Amino acid sequence: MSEQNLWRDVVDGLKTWARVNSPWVIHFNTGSCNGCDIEILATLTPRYDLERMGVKLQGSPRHADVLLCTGAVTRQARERLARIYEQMPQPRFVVAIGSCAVSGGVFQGCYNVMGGIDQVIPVDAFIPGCPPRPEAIIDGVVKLLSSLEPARKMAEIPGTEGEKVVA
Amino acid sequence: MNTISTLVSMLIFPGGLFLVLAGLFYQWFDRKLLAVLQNRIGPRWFQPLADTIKLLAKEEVIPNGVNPYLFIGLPLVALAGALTAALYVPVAGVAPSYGFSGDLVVVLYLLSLLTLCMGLAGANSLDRFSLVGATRTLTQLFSYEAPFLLALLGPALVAGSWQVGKITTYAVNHWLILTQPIGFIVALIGLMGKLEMPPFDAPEAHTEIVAGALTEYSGRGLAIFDLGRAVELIVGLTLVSSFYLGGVASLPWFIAKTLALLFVMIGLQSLLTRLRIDQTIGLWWRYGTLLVLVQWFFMAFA
Amino acid sequence: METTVTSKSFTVPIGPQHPALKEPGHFQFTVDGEVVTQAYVRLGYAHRGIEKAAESRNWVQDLYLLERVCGICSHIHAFAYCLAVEQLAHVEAPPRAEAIRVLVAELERIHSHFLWMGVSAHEAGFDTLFMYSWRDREKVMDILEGLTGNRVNYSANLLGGVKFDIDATQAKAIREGLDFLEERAGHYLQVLSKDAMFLQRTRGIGVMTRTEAEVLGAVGPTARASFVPRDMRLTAPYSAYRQFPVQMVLDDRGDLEARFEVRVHELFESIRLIREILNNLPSGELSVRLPRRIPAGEAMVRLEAPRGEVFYYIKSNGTDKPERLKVRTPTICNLNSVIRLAVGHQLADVPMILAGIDPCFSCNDRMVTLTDAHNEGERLMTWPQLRQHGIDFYKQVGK
Amino acid sequence: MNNEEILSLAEQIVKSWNWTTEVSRSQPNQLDVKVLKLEELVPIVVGLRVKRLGYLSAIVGLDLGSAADQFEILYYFCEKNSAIVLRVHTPRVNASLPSLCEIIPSAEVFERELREMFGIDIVGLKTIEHLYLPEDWPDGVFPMLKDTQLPALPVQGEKV
Repeated sequence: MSEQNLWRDVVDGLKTWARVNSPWVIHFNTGSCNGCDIEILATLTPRYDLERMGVKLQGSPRHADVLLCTGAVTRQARERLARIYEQMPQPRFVVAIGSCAVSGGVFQGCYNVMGGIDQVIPVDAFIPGCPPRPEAIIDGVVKLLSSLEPARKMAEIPGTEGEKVVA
Repeated sequence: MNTISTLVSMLIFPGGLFLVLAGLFYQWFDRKLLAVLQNRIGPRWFQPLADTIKLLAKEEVIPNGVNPYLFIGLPLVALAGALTAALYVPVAGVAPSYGFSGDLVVVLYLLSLLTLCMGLAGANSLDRFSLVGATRTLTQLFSYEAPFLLALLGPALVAGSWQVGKITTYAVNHWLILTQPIGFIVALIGLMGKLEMPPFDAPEAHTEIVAGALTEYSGRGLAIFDLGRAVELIVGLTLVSSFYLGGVASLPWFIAKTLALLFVMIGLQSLLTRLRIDQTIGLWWRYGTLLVLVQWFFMAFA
Repeated sequence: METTVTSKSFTVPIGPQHPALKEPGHFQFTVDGEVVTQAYVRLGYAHRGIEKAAESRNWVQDLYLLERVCGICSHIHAFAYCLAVEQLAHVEAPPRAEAIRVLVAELERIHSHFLWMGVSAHEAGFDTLFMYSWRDREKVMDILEGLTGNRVNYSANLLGGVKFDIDATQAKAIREGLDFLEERAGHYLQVLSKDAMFLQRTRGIGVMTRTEAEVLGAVGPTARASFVPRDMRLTAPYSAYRQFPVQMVLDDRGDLEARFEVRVHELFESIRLIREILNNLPSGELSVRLPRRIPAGEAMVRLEAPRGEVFYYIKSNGTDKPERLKVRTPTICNLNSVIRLAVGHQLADVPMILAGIDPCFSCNDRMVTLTDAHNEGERLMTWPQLRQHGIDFYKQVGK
Repeated sequence: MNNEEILSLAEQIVKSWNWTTEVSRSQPNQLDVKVLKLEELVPIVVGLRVKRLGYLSAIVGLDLGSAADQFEILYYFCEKNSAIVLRVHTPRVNASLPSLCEIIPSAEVFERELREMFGIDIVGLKTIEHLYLPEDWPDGVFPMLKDTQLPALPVQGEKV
């Protein structure tokens, strides 16, 4: 019985290690003003370079683990956001980037805006800011990844409180 | 006794495991150097390994409107094709484990089997992007295949045999890059076409057709396809460097020469814009084949 | 919305998402054989109803709303809004504030042109240029952050003036940054005009003659690349552009290469203008108080955004909320003109033409519906398939 | 030519044909032309285009409220630093306007937005699909009207 757990622990440990170290990312703009989008792109360029964390920008939802959403969901984009989320294979995560994605931001209450990504799909990490700095985005992604670690390690990771990861 | 040694050589040393790990290492080297050339920091050394393990641990989504057997089978055939091609090629400085006269053509056929599988994988699904990716992969396959084969036949003619083993032994003592420079250039660019490196990466143009033929693949299928491509990278590099760069006598020589060749390719990769698919075809059929024939002309009369 | 396959036409709806900075849009072309005969554009993925929202917010809240119309040229929208409101309230911002506003507007133009150069290189597949130009763009972002405290949406404006001042150290930092940027812009001009691989994608494609540009209502660098002298900073100078005139960058070739080069030359022009403003920055206080209730009336203002002329119309009824606020962004004009330009063009050239006008949102899925004029069959193609179609076409022609 | 010449030329065009218009200079370099008869809008625009005076910069729709029961549509023709504004009034109930698409191709997008936001029927507009509003937008609801009640947002659980 015990070495069977050991074997499962090793495999789980390996799986989590791999998931933490190679989070493939896909970006979807649900009606944002492009401010957050260019900051996401800035994290991939030489100065911030998320590739050193293993983050790679993927085109197809099938290849991606983390869905970076920006913008307060417009009615037109609502259905497509839901469909993209369904196309992504499991262990998938959603990161809402920017005040619009977190709560609708300045456009709260407009007639064509749903206000916030969590109105449409469940969200794992919120990164507030208008737009959040590339450092904040990186911090959010890293905290999201470290929240994958088994629960007991969670306590040591500074700054993560409770279930929702807030960068 | 020798069954165990052949098993070990087949599975562990110059065979499967070494090839896969070396392929992953070369992929890391490729991504890292490209990043450094774009003065980024680039991925950590274990990145391709982590990517592969993560993909193997992901859920496998089989979309509807797709023939499931083909969907699961194609990546396996692709990886198998690449691995068997490695049997005939002097990987890691060790003489090729099998060889018969005319196995150069078999190696090239097995390598294009991988590209064929990717084309089929793309055509197998209803997703627009994979269909376009499939047509592009196959169009590009037909365009670089002929000049690449001709460029590799140059050394074969000089060495007087079509067996990879004999050609490499011949090539060890005379550096064919000096006597056949044009042939070397066409072979190098042909290899970049075969590996779909940037100037020729129209089949999986990141910004246009999302992920080309493999848009629908996730989890295991994608991981196996990537492994196949990693092995193809190793086999292609050893083939060109053993023919033109004076053979691969021993492991350190093998690593030095293949990395040098990879370095040149990465340099080219970071300099050139992606060619539209019709431009690549024009480039190959107009200039590639012509150059090789000129090379042969010199070889025949010089 | 599942996949329907019929003999004549097949419609596959594909979710609009894209790895790089893109926003969804939808183009519709009617094709007769190979020549585009009819075209129209469908937007709406990013329509947030800003004009309606503006009517339910007071004047100061509207300033923050309008800074978020577009993330890349947020300063121009705030600048235009402030000018229109000041015109309504018959108030003039102090000269120092206007000079600082123009300075930040020119910095934003540099930022926007570097960003566009990277994105269009990335679209053409030239990733190294994308990485390099975005690395240099960080220098402009540092300057803007040093000045205003935020890299994007820097909200420098205040109704009646500016929020911050430029002291000696900041001026020195700006000057150093500009020298670096000028040298880099020179390098990129070389790349865009000499690199054979890049020219294959831009030279002689999407030629728009001057009359076409005027009739189709093109604005900004797209128009100036076809020799249409429309630059709001010169033809209708506003705020500090009256004291610091700008030379207009014109090009008569009208093709994609010309549009690229006009933008890079504008970089030099902006750098020169910023230095000139820094050298003789007028003194004086930074802002003027505006009444809470703006007197009734209407105001119209036209400014030069990085992509062209932005048009603001505000009508107030004396209360503390605007009665009507109309924003017409430059991209809709450029898109409009490019759509018309596509008519009569080969279908194979359409992808690059659209990338050339630097749309504020460059449509990514660019789903293209082809309705065949003859047999009324409708083919829905995606962007990549359109590109593939162009390729097959060129193969037959044997070009 | 400077502003004064542009505006006086425009005024001269508008006056040369005996169109029923009221011309005024409400702003420093702006000429307001109040077009009283709807069918005279297109000829005036043709007159301006023939003289190549100003390009159509924007079309602004104003809802003057249910009391006045009027829409006011402003056509901004801008040349250098001056603007020629054609003002047209139409009743709020089944309002209709002639389309300028034939004369000015780029007017189509502005008119589609006008039609979509105010519900004004533009006669001669070829494409009538929504430009900005989503496909699932209820017909007959025009957001920019002062007294419109906006449709409720789809609830999260509602299947797409």
